[in-house]
Amino acid sequence: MAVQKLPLAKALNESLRTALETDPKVLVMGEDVGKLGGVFRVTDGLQKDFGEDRVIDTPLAESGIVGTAIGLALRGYRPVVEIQFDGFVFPAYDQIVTQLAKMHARALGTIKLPVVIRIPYGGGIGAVEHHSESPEALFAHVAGLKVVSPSNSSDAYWMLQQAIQSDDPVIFFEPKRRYWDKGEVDTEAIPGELHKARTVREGSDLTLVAYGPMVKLCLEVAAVAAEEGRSVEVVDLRSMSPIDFDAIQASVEKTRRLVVVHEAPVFYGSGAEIAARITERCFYHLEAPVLRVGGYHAPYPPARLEEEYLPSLDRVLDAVDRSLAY
Amino acid sequence: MAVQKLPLAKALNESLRTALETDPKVLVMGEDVGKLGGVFRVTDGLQKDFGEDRVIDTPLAESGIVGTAIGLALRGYRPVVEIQFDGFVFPAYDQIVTQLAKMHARALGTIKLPVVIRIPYGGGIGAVEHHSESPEALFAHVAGLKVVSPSNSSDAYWMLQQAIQSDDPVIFFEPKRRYWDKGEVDTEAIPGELHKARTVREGSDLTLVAYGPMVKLCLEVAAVAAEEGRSVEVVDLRSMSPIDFDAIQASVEKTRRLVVVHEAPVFYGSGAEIAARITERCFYHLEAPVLRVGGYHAPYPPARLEEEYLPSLDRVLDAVDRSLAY
Amino acid sequence: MTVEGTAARKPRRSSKRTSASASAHANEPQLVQLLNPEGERVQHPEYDIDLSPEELCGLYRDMVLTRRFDAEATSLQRQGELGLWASLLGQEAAQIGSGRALRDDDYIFPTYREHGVAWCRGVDPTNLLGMFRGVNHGGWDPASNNFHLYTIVIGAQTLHATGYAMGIAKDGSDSAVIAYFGDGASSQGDVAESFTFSAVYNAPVVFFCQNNQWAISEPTEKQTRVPLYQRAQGFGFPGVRVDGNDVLACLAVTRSALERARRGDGPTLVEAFTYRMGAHTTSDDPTRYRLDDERAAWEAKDPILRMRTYLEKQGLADAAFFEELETESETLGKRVREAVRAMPDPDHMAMFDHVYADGHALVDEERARFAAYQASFADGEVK
Amino acid sequence: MTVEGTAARKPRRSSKRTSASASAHANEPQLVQLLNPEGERVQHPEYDIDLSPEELCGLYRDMVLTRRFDAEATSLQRQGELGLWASLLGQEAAQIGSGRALRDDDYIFPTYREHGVAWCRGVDPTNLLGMFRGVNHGGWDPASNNFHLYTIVIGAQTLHATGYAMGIAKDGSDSAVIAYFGDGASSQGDVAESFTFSAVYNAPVVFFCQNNQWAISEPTEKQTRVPLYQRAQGFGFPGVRVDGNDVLACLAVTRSALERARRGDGPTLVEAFTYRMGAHTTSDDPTRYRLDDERAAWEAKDPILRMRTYLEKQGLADAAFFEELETESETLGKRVREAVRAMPDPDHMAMFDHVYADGHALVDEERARFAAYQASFADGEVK
Ligand SMILES: Cc1ncc(C[n+]2csc(CCOP(=O)(O)OP(=O)(O)O)c2C)c(N)n1
Ligand SMILES: Cc1ncc(C[n+]2csc(CCOP(=O)(O)OP(=O)(O)O)c2C)c(N)n1
Ligand SMILES: [Mg+2]
Ligand SMILES: [Mg+2]
Repeated sequence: MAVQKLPLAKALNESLRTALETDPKVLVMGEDVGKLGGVFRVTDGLQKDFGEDRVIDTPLAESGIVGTAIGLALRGYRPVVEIQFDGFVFPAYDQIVTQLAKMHARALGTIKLPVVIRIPYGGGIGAVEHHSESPEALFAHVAGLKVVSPSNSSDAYWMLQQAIQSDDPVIFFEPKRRYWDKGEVDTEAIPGELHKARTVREGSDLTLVAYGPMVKLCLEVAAVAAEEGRSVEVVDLRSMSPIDFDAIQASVEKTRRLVVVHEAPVFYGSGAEIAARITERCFYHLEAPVLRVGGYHAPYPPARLEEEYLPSLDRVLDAVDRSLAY
Repeated sequence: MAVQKLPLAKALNESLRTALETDPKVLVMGEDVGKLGGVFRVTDGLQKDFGEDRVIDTPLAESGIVGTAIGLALRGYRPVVEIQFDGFVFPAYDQIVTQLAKMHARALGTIKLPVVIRIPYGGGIGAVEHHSESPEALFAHVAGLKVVSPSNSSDAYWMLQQAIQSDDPVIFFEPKRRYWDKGEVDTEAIPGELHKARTVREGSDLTLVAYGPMVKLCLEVAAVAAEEGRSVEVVDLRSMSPIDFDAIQASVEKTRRLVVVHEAPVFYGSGAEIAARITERCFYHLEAPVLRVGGYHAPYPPARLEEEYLPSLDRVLDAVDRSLAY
Repeated sequence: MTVEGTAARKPRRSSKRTSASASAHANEPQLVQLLNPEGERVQHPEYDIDLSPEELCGLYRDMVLTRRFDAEATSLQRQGELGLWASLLGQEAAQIGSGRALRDDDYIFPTYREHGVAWCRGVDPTNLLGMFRGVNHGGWDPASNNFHLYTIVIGAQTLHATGYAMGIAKDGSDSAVIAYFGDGASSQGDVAESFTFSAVYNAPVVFFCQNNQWAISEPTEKQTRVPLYQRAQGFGFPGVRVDGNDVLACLAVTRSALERARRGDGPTLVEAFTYRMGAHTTSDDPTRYRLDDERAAWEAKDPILRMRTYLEKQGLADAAFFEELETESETLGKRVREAVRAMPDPDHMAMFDHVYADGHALVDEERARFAAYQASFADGEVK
Repeated sequence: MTVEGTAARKPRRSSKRTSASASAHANEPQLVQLLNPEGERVQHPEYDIDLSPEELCGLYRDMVLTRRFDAEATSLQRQGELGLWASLLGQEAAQIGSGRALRDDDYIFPTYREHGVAWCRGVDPTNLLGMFRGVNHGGWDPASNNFHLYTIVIGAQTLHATGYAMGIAKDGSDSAVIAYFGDGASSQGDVAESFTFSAVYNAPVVFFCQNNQWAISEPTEKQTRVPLYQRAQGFGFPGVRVDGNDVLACLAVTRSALERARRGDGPTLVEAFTYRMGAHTTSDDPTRYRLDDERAAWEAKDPILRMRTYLEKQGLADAAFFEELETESETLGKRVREAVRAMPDPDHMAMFDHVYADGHALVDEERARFAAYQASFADGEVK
């Protein structure tokens, strides 16, 4: 009962259900989250069970959704907002950056903004424009926000619980191409800290850091590399703000090589921040520069090109080879 | 006549005037750009001389300003948009990121979007909230945009000319605290390329890279360092997208040490991208990790704290010392 | 909206709120209608239209071919040739009526569903399929048919339309612009801002809202509690609601709005009251949120059926016309099918093209690296 | 807007456009007014109000003290004690009238100019000065007076107000919310979205727009071509224009709108037609864009003057009252002056405080590093 094998989307659904059951102040709001259950069914059945007053179909206006969520939070609610796709968060960007992120500081701590913004993100599902982007760096750069992304069902369940319980605004990026991947969820486990990275595979030759959809890929890379006699450690970052630099540092001090993998464009992406800081922390340990594998500096391409655009097994292996060649 | 000593704001004004005179398709639009001449007087006198149809006071709606500028560009105009302050660009962020940046690619090159978005940015002027921010990384991460910032009057004049002539959308960041700084402008010179960095002081011990408001500070740092017998090279980056990595690399291969200085928060800032890429390019040349001096991961503070928040002579010197100590 | 599941409630408020929402339905205004669902011409005091038999048959033909194209696209999606399709089924009259009201020099800003308008503009239908197949993001040249690219970010195009119309006014031309959007889009701030800008600058733009009753799973009551066409008045320009399943009325009302724009009287909002007969897109499952009854009721108002009845009753078209059209439809379907199947995948390097018009050092660097990386496979260097 | 400086123009369009803009002025509607500029009570069929002499004197006192506080702040700015000041001069009636219509449990979302409303809420006036002095970004606890922080990003607070009001409705409470914004703000998409959300959810919120005729240098014609209060109707709720320099009418109209909200009838838009007598802020120079005449015309409609005339003519207040108020004003001015001068600069470390409620590793790291860096100066380590 407490341990179930669930697709990632269903784990999120269960997590929302638990939150709605536990805390009467929790609300779910967004476009099509009601009867439809969201375009990915993450909110499936919730409106039926908790009513239209707690699972709220909103007008089609993202700034309005986030702006009213802020107002609801000021009134004591804990809204969990769904943005339908990554590419549609930008109309809400002003409310997120100038209001949600800064209001706690503006009030010198007298008010709290426990708002979670769920964003299905990333590519690999053959979608049309605006449905496959990875804008996490655009949020992580902004103080006042926390930015996380689960890579598996268990983290999906628990990290969403923790995000909802957090008194800070959390941008919760959901790896949409992993929605259907099943994994074990123990709803009675004691979860790890929300902003701590997790080593998901031990290794000694090189560290791969990834989060969300790229963790699975990096585990595949590590498996292939192992066949070639290379021991690759994989760290699931889980949180892009704050970043658990201590964990990466510890790994790199051991392996002396680091490759960061994400779907977002490399230029000004999270890999840059990790590379810069880890190079500073591990200057005398690194045998090779930190390498980055990610999207190109181009709009996310049409579906028939996404395989080339996205980090792939070969591209990550290529980076691993290049790093090891130093 | 061709060479004049002008405050940076006036150089921009002259540049706009030249553009309006030269090309009937150039438009200036924004809040209060007409009779008032903009809150910083950058558009002073232009409406009087070119009429309300070319220097357009818009409704108070940034998304509307950029969105209609896109439409005007599609009709063959070349709009130069003014955003009143850095912190007020976010309502337009969706139009900039999802439309302006991507429409040329969406149309497979059949249409061009020659729109310039001028944004007075940065702090140091004792202003209230939202009036002192440096959001350049939030634009540079987005493919399809070019992002530049002049540091002096001559560049202000010429880079704005070039930005207006560019067939790509350019986000033009104006260092507002340098608006009143005078410098020589030769309106008949042959300007350097828009996206090339410029070495503004030669040195051999360490490279400082900065742009916009921080160039002047870095020159002061170099002067103080020189008194202490340290030869610091200062590179004015000028363009944050693209970045002239070749120029930085050439400098670092000589000096072997690099410190990047900007007002924006360090976390996920442009310094991260520069550190990551230069470390990759100059791995065997660097004697010290690339260090970064910038804003903290906190909302831009109230004016009475900005001196502490912003990179200062002492803070940059401290980083120089730390780098040289490796 | 009902008030459930929260603590201390005063029934007074909740009952009021329910009644307010119900009243949205009560005061449905009169639609402008020139052809009723029974296929009879009706008169309207303000709007009328006098078309030749050829023109009437032409409108019918446009609708039939558009529907045929749309059906073909839907089936191509089922066959895996397209990744997605957004069907216009049921909205043919709104699109053909408004589309045929336009002059060649007028400029159109569509959403992602204006296949019928594209048809009127002479855009090759296969052009529309590229983005749904995933080979491009649109990719046609908007200037060749004055038909802008499909815009997916809801509402964004209404501002582009307004800016374009401002440009027309600056040029002193008497062209006009039409911006399409949906009932759901009416909630977006961008749409309101386009109303403000177009009113303040008196821009020659027609806002054409296809109220197809649904924004994916949300009925129009989730976007507004009064009829949408009324939105315009508070911005200082007229709004009119037209029977969106009546091609003649859509033509007449749009034409009149365009003339207003040309005259220099500024924007008009046209709300075409219609119905999305199918799913939102091929990814959608409308059985989760709406009842079959509703669809059935709207089927009786079908835009094509009523026009056919009219043409037949009035003897404006004979059996040969309908037969010929049938053949033409099949030919169109076949042509589209073949064109889609033949549509090549883009070259891998294409993802680096057209990011910038004037180039960008990083794009060049990444392109070169990618080319080298790909070449390494051919050489067998990297596995 | 005139059409100048472009190529081929058809005068037809340009002349039309000019006339359309002119008509914005022509059809100015009737204002709700209960006290005319001559200080005479006038009757209004829909709105009336019956106040005791004490209440009337109280309103007058509020306005006088607010103006005094405002003047003090302006002069403190000139003396360099404040970095900036946004004066409410001329808008006292709009703010005191609406502010006094509120119950303690109602919640207020101000812009950056609602010093009079803050006064009504019992917010210590010196609290308002922190952000203008640059020692904080507001920093008071909104919950202590149900008065939210000043919001600088134009229009953003109208959505917060709507959300808060949705929360009130969920709670089943009969409190209400009031959102202040300006004529310029009416153009922002957020404001339109707040109209949509509040209408759809029937939220108990009053939108109080102080149309002070100017958004910095732009007159209201740059934002709308019809009176602003009309905006509401197209969203499905009533709008009303009130004489914003008439404290009694502002009180009556706001009270009625609040009652509507409490009854569960949803939002109302109140447009208070008033005038910004001073500069936009102390950084602004209005001589660049407006004529002295205009100010002079509005001076004749001064909200305080007309109330004083009324009180005097009706014998509701005697000389002693006015004298006492004079003294009270001076005391207030002095208190504010002293409080501002005594306002300490924040501790340097404060910039790391309250970035997050639950902490953030990087903030902790940067705080520690900054502390060490600062300490190094004390030790003389770093020059
Ligand atoms: C800004 C934005 N938010 C969300 C979406 C996802 N989305 C695509 S279509 C749609 C509903 C649109 O409804 P409507 O405007 O009525 O047009 P229709 O599809 O009915 O023609 C939504 C929510 C989007 N494309 N853009
Ligand atoms: C989003 C945004 N854009 C621009 C500004 C700069 N700005 C501050 S006040 C103002 C004018 C506001 O006019 P109005 O809404 O009429 O209010 P008023 O100042 O007249 O009270 C502008 C443009 C801002 N604060 N926020
Ligand atoms: Mg719809
Ligand atoms: Mg105003």
